[in-house]
Amino acid sequence: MTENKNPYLPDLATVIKVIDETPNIKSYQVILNDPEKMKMFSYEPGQVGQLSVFGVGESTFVINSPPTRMDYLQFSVMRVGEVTSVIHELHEGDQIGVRAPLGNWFPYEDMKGKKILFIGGGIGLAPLRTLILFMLDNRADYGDITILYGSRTPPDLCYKDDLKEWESRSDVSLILTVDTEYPGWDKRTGFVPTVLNEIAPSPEDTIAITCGPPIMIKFVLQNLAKLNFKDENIITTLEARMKCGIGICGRCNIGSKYICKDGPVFSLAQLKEYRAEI
Amino acid sequence: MRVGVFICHCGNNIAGTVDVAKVAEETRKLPGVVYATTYMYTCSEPGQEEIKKAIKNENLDRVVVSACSPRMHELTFRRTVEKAGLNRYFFEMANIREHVSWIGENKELNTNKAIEAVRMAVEKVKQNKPLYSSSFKINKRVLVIGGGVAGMQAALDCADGGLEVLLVEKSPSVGGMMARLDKTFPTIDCSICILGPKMVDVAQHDKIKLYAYSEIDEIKGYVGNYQIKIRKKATYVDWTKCTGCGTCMEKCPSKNSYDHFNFGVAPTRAINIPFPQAIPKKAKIDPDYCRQFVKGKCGVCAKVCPTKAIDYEMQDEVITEEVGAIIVSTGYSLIDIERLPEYGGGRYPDVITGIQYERILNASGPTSGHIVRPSDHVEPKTVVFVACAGSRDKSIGIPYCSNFCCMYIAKQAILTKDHVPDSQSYVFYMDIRSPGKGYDEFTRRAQEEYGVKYIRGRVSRIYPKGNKMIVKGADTLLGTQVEVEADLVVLGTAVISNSDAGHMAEKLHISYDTFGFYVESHPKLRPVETNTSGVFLAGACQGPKDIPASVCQGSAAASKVQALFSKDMLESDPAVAKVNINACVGCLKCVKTCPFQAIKEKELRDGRVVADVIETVCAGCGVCTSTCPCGAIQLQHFTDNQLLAEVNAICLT
Amino acid sequence: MISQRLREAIAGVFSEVDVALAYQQGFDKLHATPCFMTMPEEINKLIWNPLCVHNLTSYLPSLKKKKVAVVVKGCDSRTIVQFMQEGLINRENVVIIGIPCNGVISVNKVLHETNHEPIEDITFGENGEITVKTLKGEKTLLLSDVCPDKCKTCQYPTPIVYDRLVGDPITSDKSPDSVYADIKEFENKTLEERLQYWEQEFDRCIRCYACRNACPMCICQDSCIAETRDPHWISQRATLSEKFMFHMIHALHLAGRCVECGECERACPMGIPVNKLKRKINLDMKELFGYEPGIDPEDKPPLYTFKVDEVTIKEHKI
Amino acid sequence: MSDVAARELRIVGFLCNWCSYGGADTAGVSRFKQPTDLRIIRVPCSGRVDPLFIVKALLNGADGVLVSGCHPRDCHYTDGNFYARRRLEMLKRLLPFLGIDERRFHYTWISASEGGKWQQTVTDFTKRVHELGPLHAKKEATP
Amino acid sequence: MADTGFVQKEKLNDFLNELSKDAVVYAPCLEGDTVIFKAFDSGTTLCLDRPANNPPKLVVFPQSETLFSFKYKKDAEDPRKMSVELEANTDFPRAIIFGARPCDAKGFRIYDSVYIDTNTPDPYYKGRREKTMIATLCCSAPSPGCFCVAVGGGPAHREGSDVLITQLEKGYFIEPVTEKGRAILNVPRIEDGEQYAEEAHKRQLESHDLVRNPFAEDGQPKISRALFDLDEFWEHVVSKCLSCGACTYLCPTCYCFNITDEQALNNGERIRSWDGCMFSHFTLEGSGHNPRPTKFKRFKNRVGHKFLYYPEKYNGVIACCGCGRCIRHCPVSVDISEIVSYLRGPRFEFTNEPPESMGTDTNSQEQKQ
Repeated sequence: MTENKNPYLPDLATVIKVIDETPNIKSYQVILNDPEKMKMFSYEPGQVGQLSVFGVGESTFVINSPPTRMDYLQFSVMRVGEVTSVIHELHEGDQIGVRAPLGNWFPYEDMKGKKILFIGGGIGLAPLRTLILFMLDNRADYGDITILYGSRTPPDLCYKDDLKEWESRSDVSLILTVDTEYPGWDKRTGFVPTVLNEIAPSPEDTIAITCGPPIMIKFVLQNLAKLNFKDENIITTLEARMKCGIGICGRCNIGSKYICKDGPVFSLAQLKEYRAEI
Repeated sequence: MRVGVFICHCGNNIAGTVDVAKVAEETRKLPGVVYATTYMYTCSEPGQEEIKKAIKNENLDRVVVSACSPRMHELTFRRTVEKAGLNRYFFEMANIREHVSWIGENKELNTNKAIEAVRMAVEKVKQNKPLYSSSFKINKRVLVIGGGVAGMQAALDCADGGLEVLLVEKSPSVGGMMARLDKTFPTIDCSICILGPKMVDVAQHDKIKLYAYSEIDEIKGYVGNYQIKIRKKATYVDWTKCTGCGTCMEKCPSKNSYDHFNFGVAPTRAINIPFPQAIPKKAKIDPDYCRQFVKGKCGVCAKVCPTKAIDYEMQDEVITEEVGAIIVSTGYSLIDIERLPEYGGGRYPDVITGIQYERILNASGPTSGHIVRPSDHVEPKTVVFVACAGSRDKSIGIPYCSNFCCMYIAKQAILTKDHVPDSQSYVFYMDIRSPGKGYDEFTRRAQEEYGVKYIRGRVSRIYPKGNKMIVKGADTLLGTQVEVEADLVVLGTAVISNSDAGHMAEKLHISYDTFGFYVESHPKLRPVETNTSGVFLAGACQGPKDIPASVCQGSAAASKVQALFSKDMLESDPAVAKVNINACVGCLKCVKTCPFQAIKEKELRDGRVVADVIETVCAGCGVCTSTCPCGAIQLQHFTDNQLLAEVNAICLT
Repeated sequence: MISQRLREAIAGVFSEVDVALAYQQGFDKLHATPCFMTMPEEINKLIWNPLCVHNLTSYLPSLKKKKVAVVVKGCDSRTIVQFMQEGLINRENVVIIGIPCNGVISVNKVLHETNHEPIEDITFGENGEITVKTLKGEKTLLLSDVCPDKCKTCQYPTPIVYDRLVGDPITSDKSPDSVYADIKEFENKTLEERLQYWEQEFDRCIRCYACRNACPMCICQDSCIAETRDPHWISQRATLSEKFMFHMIHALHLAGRCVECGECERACPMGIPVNKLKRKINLDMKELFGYEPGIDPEDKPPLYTFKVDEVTIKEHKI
Repeated sequence: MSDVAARELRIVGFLCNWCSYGGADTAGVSRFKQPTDLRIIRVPCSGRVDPLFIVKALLNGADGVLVSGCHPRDCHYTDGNFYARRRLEMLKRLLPFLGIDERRFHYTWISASEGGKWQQTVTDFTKRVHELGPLHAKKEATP
Repeated sequence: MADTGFVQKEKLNDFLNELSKDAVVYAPCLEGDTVIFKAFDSGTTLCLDRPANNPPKLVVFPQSETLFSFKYKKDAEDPRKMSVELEANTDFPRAIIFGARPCDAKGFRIYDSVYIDTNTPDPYYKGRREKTMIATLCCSAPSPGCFCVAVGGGPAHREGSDVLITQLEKGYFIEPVTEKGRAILNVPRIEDGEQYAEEAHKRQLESHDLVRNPFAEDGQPKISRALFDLDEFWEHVVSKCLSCGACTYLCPTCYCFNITDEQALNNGERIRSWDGCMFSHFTLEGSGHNPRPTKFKRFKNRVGHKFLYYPEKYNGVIACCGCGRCIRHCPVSVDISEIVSYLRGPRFEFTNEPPESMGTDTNSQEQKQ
């Protein structure tokens, strides 16, 4: 974002594809209307954007397509409130606004050469997806990649095509779980934190990155600590009600840090320092 | 959002005074509208196909039809969009016919109004949410209120169809008005002879449970699941013991009781069986006349009753029953003769009503079928019939025709001649209304074969002169004043609704017109339905009608119930109130104002108390929504935001 | 010494309750402030004098699950009655310490009298005289001159409901006709004047919702439709029509429920006569339905009930 | 369109579905001519009409508001119009206090059969609102 | 040109009329008994005797403003095609705030760090701020509740002001503080102020000591983090808070806002409006989850923001200017200075006697009934 740009003014963009992920999650592939801007657009994995439906409002979503695949920007939207409900009514060709990139990103440089453990739940896979795809596109830079992902039921699993691909790859180990037994489901069942305990990954030289519903994160963090992961090596992304996206409007702060500007990516060590209530 | 708008020409009905092309053109400018077109008859089969096609081709997610009243075709189009895969609530109608093209003369203003009506509908439909019915079980029992001919017909038809029927009759016997009639027009066959077997069928049908001498106290619930409180009034005779032998009636010393069945033509006993063919044939005590009640001592009937059925201590009993549908066949009343002062207003014994004359004519009536006048029991030779006694008279608030008086007067005149061959009957009439099968021939026979003299004109006064009654009136055909010296005057009194019709309607949540007659859903196309689903009408409670029409409606109502009960489950209307538990503050004001007790309080897991709607009980009035201060309870399909969208579409432009 | 007797009364019930609501001295000599006492030693902080303007019952609905002792004046007690009518409190959970009251001060009126000089000291005499000391010297005021308007026409100086009464009951010597005299006077203005009046007053509104949050009968609080999008009654624009609309929401939601404690108006930092609309509606409710809020716990707020035949409502002709 | 707008005033009507909307339909079916200013919002019951809708309309651009429901005792929902009657009467009395002419707001009861009464009501009310003139003209003059 | 100016008391209105000629002048005006900042014109009654009920922040940060307007444009041929046009205006007319108090002016400096001195400056605030000259009136006496000296300000504090005005017997002594402020000396009806300078500077010093400092000892707010993080502390000190927005909306330093869209048919606006951290909905998420669900958590954040978080971010500067409005106008007299003084810790005694500034001898205030 350049110095003189009005930070509140979204770039106009067009929805080019809508993907039904789950009964209440849809993904939107979006391109900026100005081809020049689209070409110049750059961001880091983990950064977020504000999507606007003019007349309804804005809401924040992580850009879940990686910067290594720049044909479009992808956002996944779970229907929870006013804005997300209206986004769910968008069709291909509809006009929206995008303010992106906002916030910080995963410290992927620091993760080079390390083993990576992704732990996701539900739509929490969205930010992880960006980094996973980014790492897969730069596969040589990273050690073993393990992905533990769960949802309530099998239909609630996001990015089913990606999951299929990751499952087939030999350089990724994917562990899927759903909360309870489900007709036709032959993989694991149980909550993500429980499965984490079952697979008991070694903390050695490993960075754990987790995102999911608050209750899941809470127990994942506890269990990671029990598995002797160091706070610095546990990374999560936070969510809050956001408006301005540039650290002014005052609602998404944890102490002096603003999730929209200083986050959403934090290590557990940082969160403890900020006295965040997790 | 992708809204499609279909603007109907309705032939020339709309297009004649609204520039529909212009409406479509302006509509296309609205945000969210991706398609707008006009069509000659949108409600036609090809018109509906057009909508379905556009939904597919244009990927529409919401539809507006701008045409006639939604009261006419909303359901039609809801089904159309549903067939095309949309939720039926993603549909709105803009009424540009009844509310625009038919009432406005200026095409430019009409067009502008139509454009705005469409804009309102588009703005509303954009706020619409998909709604889904839930299904619930039907209790396949039917309640019939009123055991006259319509109610009995309905009950029998339902029972023959295998449904369990509760028949509640407020008087001690079924039969209603028809049981009191002597003969029926135009065939002159014996009324009770044709009705009697039906009454017996009602009594003997193992699917029919008869509550005679009973009234409805309370009706709760909704279609498929009504809870009814029935009050069995105290008869002071244990009907399980009473054999109907009539001994008590013979011995009863209180001989001056008012005879409700005979409309007071002659007195009856304080304990009585209303008429020989009564079903059930059981005795009941009238405590207003019984000496045991009035004076505190007597006890004759108790002594003489061979089965010891008399119980002076008997109390009303309230029974709760559950049913799935209700047929209302509560019948009619007749105007009180006192409201007709020009005809003597009840002061002269020899001025009687048609129904009283029926009882006099009837072989099992108080005079055993001998025509005698009440004052001196002498056979009358000159009988004057006055039609429209109260009917079609705006001055007493009865502007309508009572439907069957013309016919029964002709019948009674004929019967008079049969009984008293040397008699002469006169009929004062306004118009002769005889549109039924064989009816007109019948009135002609009265005149031509029986010599009944028909005088077209109103009777202005009736007064006594010696032992005669002078009937003064005009003959408008001759343009002269007429005076007839009559021995007996019979008034064809106006048919009115029952005095408690309004109360009953309120219990049923159905509407009634100014005159107390119940209002059907549609005067032509839904004649036995009411606006309350599960409640049907039969007989004269809906408006004056004769026997064949009543029987027709009885059968029609029964078939409606059969259709309703042909499914095991019913779909609930999803346009009911819904609580946003995050916003609800638990003040429960909605609970207080809900007219249907459809909201109760509920405690959440975190201990918060919130309102909770019983969906199947909610009737969708929205009183709760306008009561709730925090907007937490919203009537679906008429939410604050939906109505605000319409208000804004009008105001914010 | 009413204060002392009040302390004793509260000490007497303290063991039965989770918290006691009373008054303590506020940030300066002119202000009392509500205090929430949970420990017996706090009772010493308690004061009682004409500074005790707040309607402490406002806190009761939010403390519904707790046992609360609360100090109430006559006017405040109407709130409790109204809560009872509407089932908003559990009466058995509230210990009402009633105090007959001869009137409190209006902070704004005192400040007006002293040209808004900071008050160094204020003392209250026996017969309603008030001595105020500022940097500019001393001034004696009469309580009847600097009391809120509600005190001038107070009909209920003694609480209507209470469990303990501290002090002797007082009967009102104010004419009941005076209560709505100001409303009737306002109605003598022309339509244009009235509209202009409200436009000027409401234009100052900053939508801080102090009036709403201070109102004991504003039960929605966090769910207030002034801030929601579903339903979306008003925008967040600071235009006159939106401010007007907010005050209409406030007034109409209080229709026939407002106990006229005046907290809304007292709370308003912009000096808007917020209570006036509600009092106008109350006047109508009284005329139409003979109803006065906060008097009879068995009564029903008139807009949550009806009569089949409304003899006082005539059909309107065009 | 603007000259059309100039000739018309904004009148919002809230009509209950069962009686008054039907009454307006009846008037239509009977071809009872009416002025064109009125815009009708269909509600299930007059009891659904929160007085705030009327206030909102009047504050946001309407020159008149008409509410019509079933006759008392005749409500499809039994009691809805009884609540409406109290609320609407309250508002009717409040409006002049705010400086808004109460004649800009009318509430009445019209049944589905009373097409003639509907025609008369619309005609008379529209005429009255025109006599009162636009409510918002003054403000438009001083932006 | 002279370095200072002077305006005779009786010429003040004329002077303001002169100022109004090429800028909108916002001044404290009397409406009823309320003093509010509003655009000065011939119909308004100036009131400089006491601080206005509201601070002048609305001049630079209006209660609501349009971030941009949008217009949906439909393709004339194909209704399926719809584009959006956005239009933002960041060009604002010149404005002068006349009669702000030093605390008010200092408030703008708190804003500046957040809204201007950042890599994403706020063009609306910045645009208005640059076009606004702040002429501040020194306080001659403190108002109830104010404590500017305890948070680095004072009755003649210059930070944030472009011009400092001192009220003297005969009129107003006017001294520019910034380059922008010097322009005021060119306005007609102003005379050379040099002869009044000495009296004015004396005046400015006099009132300083009259202002209370609730933070006793060294006069600096200190916060015990342990106490600050103790939920019971907040539950105890803010139980009487009504959770309204009077404190935040009247605060010269509170800068939180909300953004909402409004649309009528094809046109609409994205609106920025004041919002307050004391409101529950402020942090309420679409899912119903609220990270600050209680007034205790919200109040903690408000105090934390002003006395911990902001200083942490901006060189120890406290985001409170001590104007006392939040205390004065709080419906239940919640006193932030008292709460902060309690926060010195290390251990909060619930039975603490009130600080000295408060009346301890309550018996003397008895109403003798």
